[in-house]
Amino acid sequence: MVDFSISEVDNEILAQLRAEGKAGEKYTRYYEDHEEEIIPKKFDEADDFPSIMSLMKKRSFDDTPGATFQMLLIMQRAATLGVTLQTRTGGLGNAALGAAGTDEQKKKWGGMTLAMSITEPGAGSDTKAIQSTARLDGDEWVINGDKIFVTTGIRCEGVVVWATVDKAAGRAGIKSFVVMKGTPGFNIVRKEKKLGIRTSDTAAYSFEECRIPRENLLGGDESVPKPGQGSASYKGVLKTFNMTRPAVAAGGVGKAKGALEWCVDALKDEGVEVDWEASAHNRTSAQQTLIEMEADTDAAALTVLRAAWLADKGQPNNVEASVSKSKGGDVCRTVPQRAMNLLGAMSVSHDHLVEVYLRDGRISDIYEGTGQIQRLIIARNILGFSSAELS
Amino acid sequence: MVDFSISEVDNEILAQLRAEGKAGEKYTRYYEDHEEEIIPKKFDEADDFPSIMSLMKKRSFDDTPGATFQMLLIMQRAATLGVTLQTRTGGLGNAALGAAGTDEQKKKWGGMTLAMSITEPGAGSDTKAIQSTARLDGDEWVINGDKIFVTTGIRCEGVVVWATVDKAAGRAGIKSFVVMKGTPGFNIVRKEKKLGIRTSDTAAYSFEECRIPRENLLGGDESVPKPGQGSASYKGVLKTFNMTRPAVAAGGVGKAKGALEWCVDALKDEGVEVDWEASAHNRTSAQQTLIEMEADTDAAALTVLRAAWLADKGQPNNVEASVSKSKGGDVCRTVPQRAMNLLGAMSVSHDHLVEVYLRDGRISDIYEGTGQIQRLIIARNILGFSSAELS
Amino acid sequence: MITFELTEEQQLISDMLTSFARDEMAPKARDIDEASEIPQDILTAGWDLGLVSATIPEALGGSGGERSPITSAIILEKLGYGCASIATSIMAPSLFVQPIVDFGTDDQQSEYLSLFTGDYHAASMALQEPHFTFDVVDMKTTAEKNGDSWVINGVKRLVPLGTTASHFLVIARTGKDKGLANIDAFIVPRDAKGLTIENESGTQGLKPVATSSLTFDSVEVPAKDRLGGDAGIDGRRLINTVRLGGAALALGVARAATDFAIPYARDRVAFGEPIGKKQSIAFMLSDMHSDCEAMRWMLWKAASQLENGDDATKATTLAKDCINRLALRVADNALQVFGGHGYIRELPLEMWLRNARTLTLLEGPVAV
Amino acid sequence: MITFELTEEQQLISDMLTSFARDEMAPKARDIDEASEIPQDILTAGWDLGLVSATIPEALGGSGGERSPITSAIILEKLGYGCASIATSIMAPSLFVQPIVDFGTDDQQSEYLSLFTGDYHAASMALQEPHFTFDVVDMKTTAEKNGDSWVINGVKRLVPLGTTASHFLVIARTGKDKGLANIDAFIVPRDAKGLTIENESGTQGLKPVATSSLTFDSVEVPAKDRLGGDAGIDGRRLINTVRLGGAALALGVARAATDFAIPYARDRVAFGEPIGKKQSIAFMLSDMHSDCEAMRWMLWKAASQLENGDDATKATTLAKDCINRLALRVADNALQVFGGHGYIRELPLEMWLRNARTLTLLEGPVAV
Repeated sequence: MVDFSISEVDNEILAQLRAEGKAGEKYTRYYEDHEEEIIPKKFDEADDFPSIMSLMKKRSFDDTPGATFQMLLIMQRAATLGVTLQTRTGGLGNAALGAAGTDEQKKKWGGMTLAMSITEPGAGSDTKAIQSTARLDGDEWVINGDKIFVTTGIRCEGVVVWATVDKAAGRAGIKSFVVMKGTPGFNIVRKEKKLGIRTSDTAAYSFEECRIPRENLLGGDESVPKPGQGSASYKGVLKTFNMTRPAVAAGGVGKAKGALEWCVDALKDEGVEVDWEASAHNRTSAQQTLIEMEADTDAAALTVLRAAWLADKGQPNNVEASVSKSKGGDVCRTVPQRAMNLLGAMSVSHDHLVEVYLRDGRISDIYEGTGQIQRLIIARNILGFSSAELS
Repeated sequence: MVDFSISEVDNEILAQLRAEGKAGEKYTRYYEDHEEEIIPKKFDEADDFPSIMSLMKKRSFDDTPGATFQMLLIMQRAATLGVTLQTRTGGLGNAALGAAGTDEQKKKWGGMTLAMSITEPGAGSDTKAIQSTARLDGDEWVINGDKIFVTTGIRCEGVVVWATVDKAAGRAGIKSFVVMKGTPGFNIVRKEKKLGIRTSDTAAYSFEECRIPRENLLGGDESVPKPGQGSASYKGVLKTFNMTRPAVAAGGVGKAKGALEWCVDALKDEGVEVDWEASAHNRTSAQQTLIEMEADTDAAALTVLRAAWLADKGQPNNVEASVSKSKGGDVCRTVPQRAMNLLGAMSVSHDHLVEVYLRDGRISDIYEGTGQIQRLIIARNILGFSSAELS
Repeated sequence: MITFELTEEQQLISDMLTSFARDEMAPKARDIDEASEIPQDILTAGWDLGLVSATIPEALGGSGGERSPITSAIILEKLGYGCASIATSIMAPSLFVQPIVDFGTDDQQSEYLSLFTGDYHAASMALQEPHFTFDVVDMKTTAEKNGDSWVINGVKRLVPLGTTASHFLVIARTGKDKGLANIDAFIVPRDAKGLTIENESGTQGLKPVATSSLTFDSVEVPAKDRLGGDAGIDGRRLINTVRLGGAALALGVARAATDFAIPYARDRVAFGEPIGKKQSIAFMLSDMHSDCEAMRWMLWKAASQLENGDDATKATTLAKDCINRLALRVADNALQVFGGHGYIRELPLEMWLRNARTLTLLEGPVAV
Repeated sequence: MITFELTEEQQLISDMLTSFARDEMAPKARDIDEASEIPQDILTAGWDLGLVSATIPEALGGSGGERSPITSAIILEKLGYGCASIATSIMAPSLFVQPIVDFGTDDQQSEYLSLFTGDYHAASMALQEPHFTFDVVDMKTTAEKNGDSWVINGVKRLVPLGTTASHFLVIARTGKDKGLANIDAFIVPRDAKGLTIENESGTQGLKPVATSSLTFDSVEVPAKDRLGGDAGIDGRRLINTVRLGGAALALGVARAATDFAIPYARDRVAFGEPIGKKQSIAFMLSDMHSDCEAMRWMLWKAASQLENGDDATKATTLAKDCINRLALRVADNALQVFGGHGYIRELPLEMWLRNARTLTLLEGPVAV
């Protein structure tokens, strides 16, 4: 039976996550101003909080299913602006390893932090335009090419790199390779300076005749399709997007939620509060705006939960993942903007953290595919057009 | 020196136009409900108003220039919902005759009401897809094809029809022909029933081997380009759009203005009024909405005036015409919608005319090129792309 | 726990009504709107689905089904998808029936509910008032206690099925305080003394559903006909069911418009290719689809709170705000996809725009 | 009569500043923002254009130009186009100078205006207050008459150039009534007794423009330094000039972002063709262009009412509402055109978003 209530234990977990995030806010402005620094793996305050894992064990079979609950966790964490008190191992590359790696590969690199490196200066959302190459030379792959926007690209221990083994094959020729930091020919070009998400280290790489063992091809040699076999592997990689898009959307929704909550609290202190029963004509403009902000944020959150819930049920969620990402991309922009509208000029001051929501949130309509890319995906699906027919 | 004030005499003219429009509102609901009827050429109330022409003579050289002032007149008239008390001769085809006709043609047909017939079932905004043909057979043109959305297509005395004389020539092959009502082979298929603008008669035509004199080619034989001469004539026709787009935009802006005024008056009666000095946090949601509606409407109106003013100055206004049409298309939809939001459920009742603004206004984002077409034109111009490059 | 899972029964009803909406309602919708009249056969066919009597106790001749706002939301979305005017004609009696199921005393249930377990029977709710700034928390219609009766004064407008309803549930204020908690409802027969019923002039949307104005000039209602008896009602719950009812219909209209626009955009050729291959059209359709999804979950979230017995006032306000904005936008953009053809009363686009516009302004005209 | 015609002089200024913005300001804007510091040479070059001293009477060393809000609007749009932070540093003194030109007594003019006719000289206005719901019609800072002086109490925040300004025009309430008509302005030197000036922590946009908080603890101001003397000022007019000043800068930022995005969309290839050939991007750019046009005419309309000596409060409110919404949207969409590249602090997109966001919330930081 359709339900949107949250169990006591889940509420407890979410409350702790919020408390942890709030505790980290004392460091936020510092790292805003010191982007060149990498935050410590652990802050002292981390000891005040039991591990989320231990709390998760209390969850029962009757609770909100796993992927769906994960979305709530991401939203809740993103709704605060605190730095991470204790960094856990793992990056986006670890997800790819988990999804596409052989058992041996998982054992070998599973404990490390792996970044994911796809984007190139000439290929953003257009992954089939990837120019980086990998050629097999004896028992080694030789990687060449430039990569940008590598999340956790500075502090990771290795990276999963997309490169083509056969340009003529298009998407089918694109493979993933694991490259360890320190491998000769693997250069970190720079750490990017960004509008927001400044505790997330973003790197630009260049690979120059970078040689890695043949076994570092993710999925092993099996993943290279025989002629005429199609691009099963590439689709496998794309398939992981079905959870990453909702996850990134959840991050954007979380920023919207956080900005809204910040705004609600600050206005309450100055006597402005929504009366949920008041007649529309008796509401102030600010009260009405708060209602619209909450409705938009809630709606986006529900599309995220829907996409994840379908995954929990083992049902296809490709369209729903893009719906959630497009809605999340909308609210991560509009809601922090509107929060600042309601808070006026003081909201731009560094005395307050609310302005960070706008800057941090803005990324959610860009990475993992812009809102434009999501709308293309949705439209292709509902119209029955291929990516060649509608581009 | 930049100025937006209106002289006394212009205000007088506008006030009369408004009064005339308001006087016609007593008939509005009747014709909403009796779309099959054509309104009389003259209502009794018409005698209460001197002709606008006589008032226009009082205008001086220092007044707002002609085309610009025309836009104000259109907006003011459209802001009321009254039926036209006295129908003046002339339709869209008369504008084409004025722009492209020979002196002889102007003399012959200038006093008649001519409709303009461009659109076909398979060609809306895409005029180069026109399928209607005209072939020269001795001293006669023979027209064949189906036409829809012919404004004043029922009560007009003749029509300017677009047809191609040479399909291979594309746009260059498209010519305009004057066809008189009653010509054998010229059939009125039906009078359309529409969402709004119900006193405007919209017809569907079919031409079956319809023979007209050779002299009925608009612009005369000269208008048919010699091979390799380009499509000067087609461009000439398109050029007339530079005033029709702002004019149609002005109609849409007028509907937005009218809906806003209706709403402001009705709410004032119930004690709701904008205090222009109140702090943003002290405004009700309705007051803030009224401000946004007026800002949007004013902004759209100014883009219309800008486009017309450039024409008055003899300067190119192709982009500005589309800017005004896209802005006018926005407000003709959103402002009546928002007016009804503020007025609540009673606004849907036929007791009131305000709901007509939404229905009448809606057409302004469709005809003379949808908002989408306007954005294409603007984008092509600012990006420097041809219509083939950006379509 | 968070789940979007329908019960087996809900899935069955959903499938059945999907077919009914597509095969029986939608093909007639355009003509019905133009004629401003609903043929008896479709009304009978819809009524015979037993939706109104589903939650009436078996003892009173109903089906004794569980009262589920989620199920109602699903039903109303589907019916709105088929034709909002037919849906309103079939389901407006729910404005009378569901509150009696929810709040009625045993006597009220046995006296009134059995009216709806046989052939089509019209009843309605009188809620809207004549002023533009009307809001249900701030009504002008009052009911004052006078001995063993209540005396109602005021004017109600836009009462759906007002021309045929045998009874009205009249919403009035019994105290001085504003707010949903202070709302009361009274069962009033159409021949009550002091009640004047007049046909109205028509409405922009839901055109075939005739509405009436009801003027209450000291209409006396016996105490037994105050809904819920001495206990009265949960005003918030009543209004939330009404608000979500209209929202569910509006969602159905938006989804119908979207589903109609998609194949058109796929097939209609302009400038040498299907218009759906233009990003401007494709993105519009994409947003329409996303909006429909978002609206449905917001509706379900509020309905599930009603279902769980919680105060759903906030969730209902949010769902209504969301649906009021998005359903109108979706219907308006669907028309735009069709350009001039959407403006002509041959295709249903302009009807959907009027219906969406109307449903997003009304409280009601049905209840979940 | 309605005309969009610039005077010959306005056209000359416009052309000159177009070059200055493009050649001198824009190339330095990104580095200046990153360094949070404005090099003296660009400040000197900008100051030497003589914009602040243009309307100061010749007798006081100024250029004696006519006071024209339209001309100011043109100047500020162009400067905002080049770099809003440099523009603010050059023009924030106008917050002090223009009100004295508009409302100052002869004594006030001769005492203070000549400060601005030589080398760069900073002065500013203290308007904003610490609370979020601050609005100028509802200020907390008060000035009370005490014998031959006024005594000011209150806190002002986000005062531009507060670190270097020699004087502040302090906006305060002298009566109990709300509303723009009841606003007064006082000329206060930075070393006034009871005035505490503190550096602030920074702002999201206009980063290189240092702001200060000013705490007034019974600061005594001689009666002669109440702007306009006994007559006081036209508070509406003062605030309208300040509001339109910020709006003009924001428009400049939006236009700069638009003009930067257009060639990028024309040249940047993705999925095999320039992204500008995608309707989604092309339509975004089209709307950005249209919005810039609309904003400019709304700005000019309000400014022309000031020019004509009319009460421009309504037109200013409308222009501000329009520009607050559209300038932010334009800057935000310009960033979107660049995707991830727009998010990196190498291109100016993210800077324009922050500047647009900040300018559309401030009153000021310049005056037309």
